Amino acid sequence: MIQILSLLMSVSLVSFIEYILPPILYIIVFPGLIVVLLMLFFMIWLERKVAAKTQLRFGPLYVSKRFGGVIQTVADLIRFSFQEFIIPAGADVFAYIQAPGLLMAFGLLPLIFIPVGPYYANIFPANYSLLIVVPLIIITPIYVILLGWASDNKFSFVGSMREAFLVISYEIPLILSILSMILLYGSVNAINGVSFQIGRGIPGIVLNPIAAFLFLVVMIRTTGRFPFEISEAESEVVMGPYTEYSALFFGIGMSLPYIELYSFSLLFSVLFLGGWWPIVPSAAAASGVVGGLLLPGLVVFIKALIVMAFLVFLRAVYPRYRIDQAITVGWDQAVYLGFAAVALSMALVWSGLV
Amino acid sequence: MSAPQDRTATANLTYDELAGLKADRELVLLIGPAHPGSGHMKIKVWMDGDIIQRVDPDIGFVHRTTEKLSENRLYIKAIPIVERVMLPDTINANLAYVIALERLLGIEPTPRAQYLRTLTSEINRITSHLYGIGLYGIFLGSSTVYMWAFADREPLIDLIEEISGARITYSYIIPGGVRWDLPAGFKERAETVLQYMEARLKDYGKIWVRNPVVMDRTEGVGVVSKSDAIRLGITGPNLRASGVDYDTRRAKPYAAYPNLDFEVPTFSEGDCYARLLQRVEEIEQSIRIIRQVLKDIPDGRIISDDIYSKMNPLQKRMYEMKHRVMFPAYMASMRPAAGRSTASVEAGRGEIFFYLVSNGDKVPFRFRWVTPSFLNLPFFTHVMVGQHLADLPAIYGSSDYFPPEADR
Amino acid sequence: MGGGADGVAYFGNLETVSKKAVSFLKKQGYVKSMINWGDKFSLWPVHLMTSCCGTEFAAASGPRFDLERLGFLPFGGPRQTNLIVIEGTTTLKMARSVRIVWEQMPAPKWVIAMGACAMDGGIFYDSYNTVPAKDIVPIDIFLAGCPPRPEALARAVVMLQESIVKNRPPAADIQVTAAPATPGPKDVVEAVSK
Amino acid sequence: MTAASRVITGITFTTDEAKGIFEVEASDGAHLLDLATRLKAAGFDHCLSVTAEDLGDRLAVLWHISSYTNRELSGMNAQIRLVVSKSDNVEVPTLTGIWESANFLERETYEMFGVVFKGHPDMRRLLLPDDFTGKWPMRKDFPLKKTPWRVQK
Repeated sequence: MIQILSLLMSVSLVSFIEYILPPILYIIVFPGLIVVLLMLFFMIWLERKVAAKTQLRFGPLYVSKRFGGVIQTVADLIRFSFQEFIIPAGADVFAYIQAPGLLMAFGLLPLIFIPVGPYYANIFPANYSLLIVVPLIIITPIYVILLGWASDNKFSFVGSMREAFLVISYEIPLILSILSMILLYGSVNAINGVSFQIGRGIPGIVLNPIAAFLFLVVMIRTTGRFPFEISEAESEVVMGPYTEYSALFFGIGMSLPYIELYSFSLLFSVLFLGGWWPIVPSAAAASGVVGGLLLPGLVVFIKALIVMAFLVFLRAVYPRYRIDQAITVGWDQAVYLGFAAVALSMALVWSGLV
Repeated sequence: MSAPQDRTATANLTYDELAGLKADRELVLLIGPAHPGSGHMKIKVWMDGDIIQRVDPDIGFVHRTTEKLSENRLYIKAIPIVERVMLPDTINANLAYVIALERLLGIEPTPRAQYLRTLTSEINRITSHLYGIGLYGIFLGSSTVYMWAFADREPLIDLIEEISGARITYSYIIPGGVRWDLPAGFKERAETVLQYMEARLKDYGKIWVRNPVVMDRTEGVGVVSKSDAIRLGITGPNLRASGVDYDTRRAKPYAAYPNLDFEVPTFSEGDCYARLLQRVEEIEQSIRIIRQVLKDIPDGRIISDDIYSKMNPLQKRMYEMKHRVMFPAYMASMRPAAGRSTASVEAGRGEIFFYLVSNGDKVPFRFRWVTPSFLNLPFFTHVMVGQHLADLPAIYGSSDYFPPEADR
Repeated sequence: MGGGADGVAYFGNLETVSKKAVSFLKKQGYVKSMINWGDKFSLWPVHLMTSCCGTEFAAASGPRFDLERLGFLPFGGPRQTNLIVIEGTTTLKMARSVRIVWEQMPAPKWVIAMGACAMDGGIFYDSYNTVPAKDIVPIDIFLAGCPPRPEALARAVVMLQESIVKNRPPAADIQVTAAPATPGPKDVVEAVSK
Repeated sequence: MTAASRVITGITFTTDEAKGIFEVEASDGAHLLDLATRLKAAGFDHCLSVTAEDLGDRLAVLWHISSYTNRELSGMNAQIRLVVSKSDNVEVPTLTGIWESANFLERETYEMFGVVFKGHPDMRRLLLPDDFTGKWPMRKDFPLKKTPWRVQK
């Protein structure tokens, strides 16, 4: 508080707006809440539409016929918002109500620490961004387990247990994959990683394809895409942890995987797809909001959209794995791949090739 | 896990007592009937961790008492009833009942009617197998296969609709023959559909049958050995996937099958993947049979002389004009001589068994039928034990169990 | 802690507050029409196959008929859905499940009785094990046919959508009387003699 | 009716091939078990149907059997028939020990006809609800009338 007051006294109003605006822009508008919401609507619609096209049919259409039913998710959201909210008799009420909110909060938190432009360093402490993002990404499943525990439903419980097992088995591959990129870029600052890629002119996916592949697999697993849609497997455990949730809380629960998908995809495009390349802002432009945040951010966002579209398309191709098979992959092949990725990075760094 | 009372109840127990509590490890799941992976039945599953210890299928949710109803209705009125029980597979239910009835009546259908029966039965077998493959897709989480299978059922349903005039419930086969002749140009249209089906089977191979995830999920899961299959009385494609070379079309010949050249595919593995391949192979064989039937179909009447002579002049004229059998009044007042008969027919899911008893009345004295899904019930009690919970839908889907058919 | 008994969460009486807020919102005309629009294009039927019309229901969500065009998405759990399609006969065993699932669903909820059996028994009218669907749950749309073609189901869904837009409330709950659930010969004789 | 007879491993079947009837009659429970054992040894390896017929004052219990492996026998739907006097709970020996596939079929016959199969591992209702109060719906004295039914919530 004192800091802000002293700041107010020391700087003029214009420079104060310049100081306060970018963080608000970053959190509220882009890549924050508003874009997340729009992305959510678009992605859920795209998933249904892409699957429908693969399956020789139309998918959502009549809700807005001219635009291919693109506002279908809005209709679903309105319906969910005004439906009766049921708390099951056996549920632990406090946990039952707070879990979806916390889930949403922790799902959105990693977005703050993923830089989408060079200007980002001016707003937030970016020096340790990767170190902060990884635990934040891993923390959300704890609240998924809380959902299942609070619901007092056997299918929720089984689904939560599945989620717990899977999270544990895919943590090491995720950390190894990011570690190999940290080794390669020589920094835990993601902005430095992007500068590294732009400077060498080679994206991370070419430098270390093993780590990229591994990250992709962990991304599919964590966001519950096919073939790893195991904790919500409909024909086995109904809706998994979300079985008892109705109305808006179910909407929150179901949108969480897409938010996770969004933060993972942003991270993927920053780490492996060259970030805001080909837009390379000059030093002067990089200190401005438009040149340093919005334009590079748009590029990252488009790259992330392509990654997300690829991942939602997997639904149309693959059935789901059994849980023990998925766990075996996580503890066995994925860990070895992770070590291979680290070894590759070390070899590249030591040999001085990059 | 659940309510606070439970925790206080176990709070006074010692560690040993807690460790000895089987409830710690054991979980009883009630799956169904409003569960996405259950169909019209309740499956009670006792689990130790993730491993299924015991399964008790609670069926009868669609028990519509067809035997009792048929024993109180005219003979001809049992045809719609048996059809509605086996909705993906109506022609075969219809055929099995009519064969049993014809044996009671002592009527022999004409050769052309026999070929038409075979034709519709095989088209229906393909739609039934596609239905099974599609639902298997849902059980394993692939909605694409479900949609594709239901899309590819439609041209075949159109074909049979063209012959019989109905979409699902045809009531096409009547004692002495069939009700409609082939429409003009049917053979060419059927050939188009068959070629389309063959092309689609290759697509299924790409996305479903040789999909690595499907193979991981199904190979070595739910294995039924040859001796077990015989001991448990499993029937149909599931039996043949376990290596038993038995097909009712061969063993108890009916319709035009003795004149046709076809193979009975078998697999020796007996796992879910073999049962999936078995259905795909049987679709190929059915396509082969349909081609032969369309090539070899003899000319002549589609209704036997016994029934034709009982038609009135208007009906006879209608038959000559449109090659269509209007129901003769005789059908409504059939009184077979006292006696008994049995009939077996190979339906899409296995052998339908009929046992009819007449005491000379206008309604059957005893109407007994056993459907293939009912005979496949041991899949729940025997095959699922020792598998993972996630294998339950995999085995269920591979057995192509259809609850309304089992409950009758 | 206990759930439904007092319904008190830690920040005031959540249930009353939310109910008041929702009822206030629902009284506003434009909000009401927006809710109706949302309900219209978001009819999710619960996965409850009561009988053999389920095959035609499945075909209706298949590619040729594709009811997802209307926002009609078959879904697994009852808590997230708002529509029951009773597909054909309901037997004594299934009737209880239908009632339980109907009560599990959040309001507002609708019911389509599909097929002749769900209307008055169809060809199984005098069976000893069936119950007419109208005696179990309140029904909004009756759909004739045995089984109805998928187009007919599409028509029923469109009719339901129209009635939602016209602001008709879902059918009121029926009184489920505690008559003998499974009459044996004695009950039948008594019923007939009356 | 052209009834003939056919002999398989010393057991004489009453046969009507045109109607697909191959019947052997058991005189009592012990004879039934003996017959079943011999038929199993002859190659009849599975049970197609278990049912009963209401003959007024008696019940005829029927086991339909066939063969998957023996080519000669697989064309037959053979039936074993045991006639017992009718009462509320008729008792006959179970054949699940010989043909395991008779398990569910015998349970169905129990709930439909009131035939209790002695020695059956799991003699419970199968298709009807547990609280179904009517007795033995498939017997002829169970009337079939439309009644105004309600379901209890």
